[in-house]
Amino acid sequence: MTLNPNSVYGRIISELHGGEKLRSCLQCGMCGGSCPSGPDMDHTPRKLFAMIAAGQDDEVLRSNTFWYCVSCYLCTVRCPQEIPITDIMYHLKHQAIQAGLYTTDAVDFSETFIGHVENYGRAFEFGLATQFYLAHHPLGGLKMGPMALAMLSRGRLNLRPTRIKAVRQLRNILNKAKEIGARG
Amino acid sequence: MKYAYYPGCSAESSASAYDATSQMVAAALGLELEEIKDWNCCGATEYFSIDSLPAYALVARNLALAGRQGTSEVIAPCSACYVNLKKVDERMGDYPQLNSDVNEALAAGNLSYTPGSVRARHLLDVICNEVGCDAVSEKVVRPLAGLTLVPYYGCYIGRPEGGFDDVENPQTLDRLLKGLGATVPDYSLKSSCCGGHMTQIGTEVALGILRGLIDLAAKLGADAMVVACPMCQLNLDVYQNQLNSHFGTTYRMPIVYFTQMMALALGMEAAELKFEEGLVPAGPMLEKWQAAEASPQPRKKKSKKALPMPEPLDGGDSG
Amino acid sequence: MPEDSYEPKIIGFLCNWCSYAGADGAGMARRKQPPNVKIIRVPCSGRVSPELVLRTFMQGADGVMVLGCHIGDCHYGNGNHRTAKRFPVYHRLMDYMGIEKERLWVQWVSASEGQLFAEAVTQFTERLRQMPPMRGKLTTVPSPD
Amino acid sequence: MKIGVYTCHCGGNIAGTVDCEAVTEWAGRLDGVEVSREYKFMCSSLGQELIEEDIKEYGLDRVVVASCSPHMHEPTFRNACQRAGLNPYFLEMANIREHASWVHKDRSEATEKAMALTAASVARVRYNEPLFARLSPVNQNTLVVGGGVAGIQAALEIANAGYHVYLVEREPSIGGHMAQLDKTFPTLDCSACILTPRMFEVGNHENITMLTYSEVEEVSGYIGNFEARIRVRARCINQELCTGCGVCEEKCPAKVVDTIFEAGLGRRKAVYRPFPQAVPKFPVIDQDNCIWFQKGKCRACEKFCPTDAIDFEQDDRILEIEVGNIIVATGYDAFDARRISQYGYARYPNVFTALEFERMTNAAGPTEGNVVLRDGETQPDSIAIIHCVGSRDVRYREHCSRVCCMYSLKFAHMVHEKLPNATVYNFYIDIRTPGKDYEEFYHRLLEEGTVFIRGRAASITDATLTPEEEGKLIVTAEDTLVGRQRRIPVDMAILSTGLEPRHDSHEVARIFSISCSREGFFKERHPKLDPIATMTDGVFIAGCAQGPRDIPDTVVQGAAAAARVLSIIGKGEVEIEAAKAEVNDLTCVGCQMCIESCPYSAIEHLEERQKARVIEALCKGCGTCVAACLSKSITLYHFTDQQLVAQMRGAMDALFELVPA
Ligand SMILES: Cc1cc2nc3c(=O)[nH]c(=O)nc-3n(C[C@H](O)[C@H](O)[C@H](O)COP(=O)(O)OP(=O)(O)OC[C@H]3O[C@@H](n4cnc5c(N)ncnc54)[C@H](O)[C@@H]3O)c2cc1C
Ligand SMILES: Cc1cc2nc3c(=O)[nH]c(=O)nc-3n(C[C@H](O)[C@H](O)[C@H](O)COP(=O)(O)OP(=O)(O)OC[C@H]3O[C@@H](n4cnc5c(N)ncnc54)[C@H](O)[C@@H]3O)c2cc1C
Ligand code: SF4
Ligand code: SF4
Ligand code: SF4
Ligand code: SF4
Ligand code: SF4
Ligand code: SF4
Ligand code: SF4
Ligand code: SF4
Repeated sequence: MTLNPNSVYGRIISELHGGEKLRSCLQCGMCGGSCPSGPDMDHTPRKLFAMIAAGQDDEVLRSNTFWYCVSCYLCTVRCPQEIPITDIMYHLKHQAIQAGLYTTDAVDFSETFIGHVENYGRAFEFGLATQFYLAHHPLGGLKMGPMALAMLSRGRLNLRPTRIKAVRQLRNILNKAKEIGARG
Repeated sequence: MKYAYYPGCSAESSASAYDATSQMVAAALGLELEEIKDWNCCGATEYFSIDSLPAYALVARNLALAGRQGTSEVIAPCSACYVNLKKVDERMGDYPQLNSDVNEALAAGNLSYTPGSVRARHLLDVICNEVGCDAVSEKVVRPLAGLTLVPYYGCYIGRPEGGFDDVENPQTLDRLLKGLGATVPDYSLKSSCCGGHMTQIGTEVALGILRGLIDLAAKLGADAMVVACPMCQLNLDVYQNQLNSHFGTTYRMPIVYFTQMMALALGMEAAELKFEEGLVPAGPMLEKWQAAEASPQPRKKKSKKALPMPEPLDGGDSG
Repeated sequence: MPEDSYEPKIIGFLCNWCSYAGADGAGMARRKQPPNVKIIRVPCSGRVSPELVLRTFMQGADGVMVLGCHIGDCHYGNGNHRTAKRFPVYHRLMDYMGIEKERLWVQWVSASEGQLFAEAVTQFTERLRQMPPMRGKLTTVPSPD
Repeated sequence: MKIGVYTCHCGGNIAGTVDCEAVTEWAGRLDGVEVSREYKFMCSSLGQELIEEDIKEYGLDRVVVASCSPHMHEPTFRNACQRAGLNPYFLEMANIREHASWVHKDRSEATEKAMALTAASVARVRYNEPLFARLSPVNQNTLVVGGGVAGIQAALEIANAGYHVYLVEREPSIGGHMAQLDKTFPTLDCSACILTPRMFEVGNHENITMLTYSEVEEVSGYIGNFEARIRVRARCINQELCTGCGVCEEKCPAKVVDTIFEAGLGRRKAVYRPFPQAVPKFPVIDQDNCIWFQKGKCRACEKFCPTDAIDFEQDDRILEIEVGNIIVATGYDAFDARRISQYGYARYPNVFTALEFERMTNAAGPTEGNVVLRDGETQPDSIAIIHCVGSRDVRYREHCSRVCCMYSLKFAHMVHEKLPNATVYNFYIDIRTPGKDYEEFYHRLLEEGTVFIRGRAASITDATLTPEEEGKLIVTAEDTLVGRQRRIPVDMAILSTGLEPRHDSHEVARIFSISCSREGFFKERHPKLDPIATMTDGVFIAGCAQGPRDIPDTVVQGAAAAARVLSIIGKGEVEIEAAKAEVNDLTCVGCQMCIESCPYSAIEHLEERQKARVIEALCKGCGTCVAACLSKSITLYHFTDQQLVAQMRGAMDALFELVPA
C-alpha cells in the first residue's frame, strides 16, 4: 500500500527510525495491556495505531495517549513485532505540536524544561516547578507548595540554576541540529 | 578501571544523596570515576517529544566529551540518563543517516562522536557485574540483617533494547541486597514504571501507580524500598504524603538509594549518608537495623501433596 | 557513458543444495532484487575453482558471487570447508591480476534464506555500481573448445 | 548441433513479467538453435509432447527449457527427452521464473535477464555429454528415527507391507508427546486409548526392531544403500530376564522430578518406566540419579528383583545397520515458558504450562486427573488460559504453532467438565480452528460459557490492588474489543506454549544430511508438492519435525512418508546421479591434493602407478576435487570446466549484446 506521505501514518514511516515496523502491528493489545498509563488514556496505544491505519488523523493528534505516555518503554520491549512504540509516542507529540492539535499542557512542561536546558545546559527543577505550575496549575501549584518547601528545607531544590561553561557551544550544536532536522 | 562519570542534573539538587553515596561506594570498591567536564543535561524524557535531532545531539555531546577524556565507558547512576546515553549511542550505530546528522550538529561545536566508542553503564551494572556481588559481600562489615528490603529497579534498567539484566524480572539488585545481608522478598512490581513525569502533568494517574508500588512493598513487610534512580526516589518519596491524603492511606515507606544501603553495610556512618534528605524519614528503619540481631528465617513447611515447582531459568534464586 | 547508467554484470555460482534453493526461495517469496546477477548452478561451492572465477572476470564480469551452504550444513559434509580455505587463494590471484577483492562476494546462504539471498544481491550490485566497469581491464582467454 | 529451445509462460507467472515472445525470438537466433517455441504450460502433457515431437521431427540433439527451477521440473523434462530417444543429460533448464519473472518488476529488465539465462543454457548444452544413470539395488530395510505418533505410523505401514523397520527412539519408551496427552481435540477421545494399541503393535511386530533409549550417531551412503551407526544406551536391565513386574521401581528409594514425561509436574524413581503402558515394558536405570551409580550404595532394585534382571555392568552397545531409506520423525519441543518472564512461570506456583496441565487432567497423571493448584489440594475457582505463549512473536517464534488454540479450547472444556463452577478465561489474539469439526468445537465452548478476551495477555503478577484481588494471580490485558485495560484475578493460569524445533534439530539435520528451515524445523523438498521428501534422496521427514501440526496431520505424514519409502522399495532399484568425477591418468601427477579434499574419501592413491583414482561407488559428485587439482586432471561429469565456462560465457556474451557497457 502506498501511503499519503503527509498523513500521520506516512510521516511515522518516513521520518522515524524503525517507524516502518508499524505496518506489521498485529493489533494484539500487548502494548495497551502493559501501559502503566493505559487506564487514563482516551485510546490505548493499540487502538491509536488502528486509528492511524484508518486515517483518523485529527482524532489521533487530539488524543491524550502520547501525552500520558511516561516513556517507560514497557510496550516497546514487549511488542511481539518489535515496533518502537515509545519512539512513535514521541513522534506523535511532535506531530501534534506541529499541527497545533494538542489538548494538554504537557507540551508547556516539556518546553519549559527544554528552555532551561538550552539556556543553562542543565535542568532546573525549581524553575520548572515555579514557571510551570504558576502558569498552568495555580491551585496544583499551591498543593505543591508544602512539598517544595520540604524539599528546599532538605537542600533538595536549588534556587538558582547551574550553568555549564560552554553554553554557547551547546547552543551552536542544538541550533545546527534543528536546522538539519528542519531540512528533513 | 577508570570510568567517565555522568552525575545527571538531579545530582546537584534533588538527588544529591545519591550522588554523594555513589561516589563514596565507588571509592570503597576501587572504581575510579572521572566526572565528564562541563557535561550537559541529557534531556530526560522531555526533549525527544519536542524535537528528536537536537535531543540526540544533546546526549551525543556528553558522549563526545567522555570520549575526549579518553574513557571508553561512562557510568550513570540515574536510570533515565543511562537509557538516554545508551539509546543515542546504539541508534547512531544502527542508523548511518542519524549518525552523520548528529555528527554534523556536533561539528558546529567542534566535537565528534563515533558510535560504539563510549559504552554507557548503569552504576548498578558495574557494581554487580564488574566488581561482582560476591566481592561486595566480602567487604560487608555490618550486614543489613534484620531488615526486609524491597528492590525496586524502575522501568529503565534493561529498556528499551535490553541491558544488563532481565527486562521483566531483574535479579542484580536482589543479589546485591541479599549479599549485604538483608531479607529480600520477590517483589513482582520491581521493574514497573514509577510514573515518570506523570507526577507533574497528570498527578492522579501517577498517584495511582505509586500507590500500587508502595502497597505491595508494605504487604511484603518492607522496612524500606531500595531504588537505583533519582526519578523513582523522587516520585515515591516526595509524593507519598500527597498520596496518603488522596487515598486516605498511611504509608511511611522510606525510599532509599542502593548506594546508601551499601555504604551502611560497608561500615560508613549513617549520619554521613544523607538519609535525612528523604521526606519520609528513614530513622525507624535505621533504628530497627541497629536493634536487630540476625535471626534465622522460619521455613514454610510444604504439604506432602504439593506438586513440584519448576526450576527458574538460569538457576536464579527468585521466589 | 555516464557513471550512473552503468549496470554491473555479475555471475553467481550457487551450490545446488543450499544457495540455489535459497535463490528459488527468494523467487517463491517474490523478494525483489536487481537483475544483475546471473546464476550458474554448481553441485557444491567446493566445485568453484579459482580458475573459474578468474575466467569469469576475464570475460568481462564486474563481479562474481560464490554462495554455498553454511559451514556444517554442507550437503557433502564439508565441501564448503575447502571453499572457505580457498578464499585467500582467490584473493591472492585476484590481487595478482589487478582485480579489486571487493568484486568477489562469498557468502553462506541456506535453502531457507531467500531473503538473505535477495539482500546479498542488492548489496553486491550496489557496491559494484560504485566501482568502474571491468571490461577491457583484462584480456579474454581462448574459448573452451 | 540441433538445439530446441522452449520458453514457458507458466500462465501469467512468467509471461506476466517476461516478454516470452521476445525471448523465443531471440533464442531462435542463437548459434545452433534449430527450433525455438513458446508455450503456455511446458510441463503439461501437451507441452512435453511438443518437445518429444520436435526431437523426432527435427532430429534435435539438445533441448533447453526456459521455465521454472530445475528443482521443480528437471525430472519431468528429462523423462520427456528420454521418451523421445534422447539422452536425458542433453537437457538444460534456464530458470526464468524463480530467478527472473518472480523477482523483478520491470518487464524489460526481467526479459533481458531471461534472455541471458537462456543464452547461457544454450551455450552450455552444446557441451553436454550423454550420461547414464547408474542403477543401484535398494536395501529393503528402513530406518525410522523418532517413536512419536509420526514414527509409529510410518513404521507400522512399512512393516505391515512386509518390510523390515528399525525404529530408533531416544527415550526409554516410544509414544512421544501423544502419550503424555489426556484427551485429544476435537473428538476428545482418550489419547492413551487410541495410541496404546499402536504402540503395542509396534513392540510386537515381527518386522520391527525397536531400539529405544538409543540414538543414531552417524549415517553414510546414499539412497538405497545407507549405513547407520546406532548407540543403544545401557538400560542396566537384562531384557531377557525382566518381566516388567515393576518391583524394582517400587523399591527404589531415589525419587526425582520427571521433567520429560510428567513435564515437571510429577516425580519418578531412578529406575523407572515413564508410564505404565510404556513400550517396551522394561524399565531403565537413570544413572545420573541412581544412588548406586552416584554414591556406591543401595542396590535395592537388585535385591528385590525376582528374576535377577538388574545388571549394573551393562555398557552402551553400538549397532551398525544397513538400510535403504530413512524417515526422520523426531517431533518438537514445547516452548520454554520461563523465557517470557512477565508470565511468571517458575516464579508464581500457580502458573502452569500446557503440558503440565495435560498431565494434571490425565487420570494416570500425578494428580490423578484432579485440577488443583500447586499445593496439590485446592481446587481453583477461576482459570486463565493464555494463548500464543512463545508463538507469533518475532522475539521468540514468529510462527503460529497451529495446535495451541485448539488445545486451549480443549483445556477450557476439561475445566468445565471437572469443575463446573469454575470460570475460565481464554486470552487470545485470533482463534485459529482450521480443521474438520474444529470450528464446531469452538462453538461448543462458547456455549459452555468460556469467557473469551481478545488481547494478548500482557502480564501475570501477584501485585494486587483491591481486596477482591487479594491472594490471586492478576492477568492484565487490553480487552481489544472494548479498547480498555482489564485486570482479571484468577487462581490458576495456564500458558499455552508453542511448538518449537527440537533443541538439537541442527545436529540431527547434519547427521542425516538434511537442512533446517529458518525456524529450525526440517526443510522439505518443496513446501507444497513434496513436503515429505528432503533434498537428500532416500531421507524423508514426517510429523512435527517438519513443522507444528496436530495428530491427524502427523499421522497423514507418517503414512505418506511410508508410502514414499514403499514405492522405492517396490521399484527395487534406484537411479544414482550420473555426475561423477574421473581422473585423467595421462595428466595426473600423483600429488594427492584431491585425496585430501574429498569429503567422502572417494579417491584412492594407486601406489604402484603414483596416480589417483576415483572410487565410483563412493563418489557423490560434489566436485571439490576438481577445484583442488592443480594439473586439471579431474573431470566432474555434467559439471565440466567446459560446460560451466560455456554457460558463463553464454551469459556474458548475451549481456554485452543486450546491455552494452
Ligand atoms: C499441550 C499439547 C496438547 C496437544 N493436544 C493435542 C490434541 O488434543 N490433539 C491433537 O491432534 N494434537 C495435539 N497436540 C499436538 C501433538 O502433540 C502432536 O501433533 C504430535 O504429538 C506430534 O507427533 P510427532 O511424532 O511428530 O512428534 P513427537 O510426539 O514429539 O515424537 C517425537 C519422538 O521422537 C523422539 N526423538 C526426538 N529426537 C530424537 C532423536 N534424535 N533420536 C531418536 N528419537 C528422537 C522423541 O523422544 C519422541 O518420542 C498437542 C500438543 C501439545 C503441546
Ligand atoms: C479460491 C481458492 C484458492 C486456493 N488457494 C490455495 C493456495 O494458494 N494454496 C493452497 O495450498 N491451497 C489453495 N486452495 C486449496 C486447494 O485448492 C486444495 O487444497 C486442493 O486443490 C485440493 O485438491 P484435491 O485433489 O483434494 O481436490 P480437487 O482439486 O477438488 O480435485 C478433485 C478432482 O476430482 C474430480 N471428481 C470429482 N468427483 C468425481 C467423481 N465422482 N468421479 C471422478 N472424478 C471426480 C474433480 O473433477 C476434480 O478434478 C485454494 C482453494 C480455493 C477455493
Ligand atoms: S504490542 Fe505491537 S503488535 Fe501488539 S498491538 Fe501493540 S504495537 Fe501492535
Ligand atoms: S512507553 Fe508510553 S505507551 Fe509505552 S507502555 Fe510506557 S507509558 Fe505506555
Ligand atoms: S514448466 Fe514450470 S514454469 Fe512452466 S508451466 Fe510448468 S511449472 Fe510453470
Ligand atoms: S528388572 Fe526385575 S523387578 Fe524390575 S521390572 Fe524387571 S523383573 Fe521386575
Ligand atoms: S541402585 Fe539405583 S536404581 Fe536401584 S534401587 Fe538403588 S537408587 Fe534405585
Ligand atoms: S494456534 Fe492459536 S494459540 Fe497457537 S500460536 Fe496460533 S494463534 Fe496462537
Ligand atoms: S590432485 Fe590431480 S594431479 Fe594430484 S593426485 Fe589428484 S588428480 Fe592427480
Ligand atoms: S566429486 Fe571428487 S571430491 Fe566429490 S565425492 Fe567425488 S571424488 Fe570426492
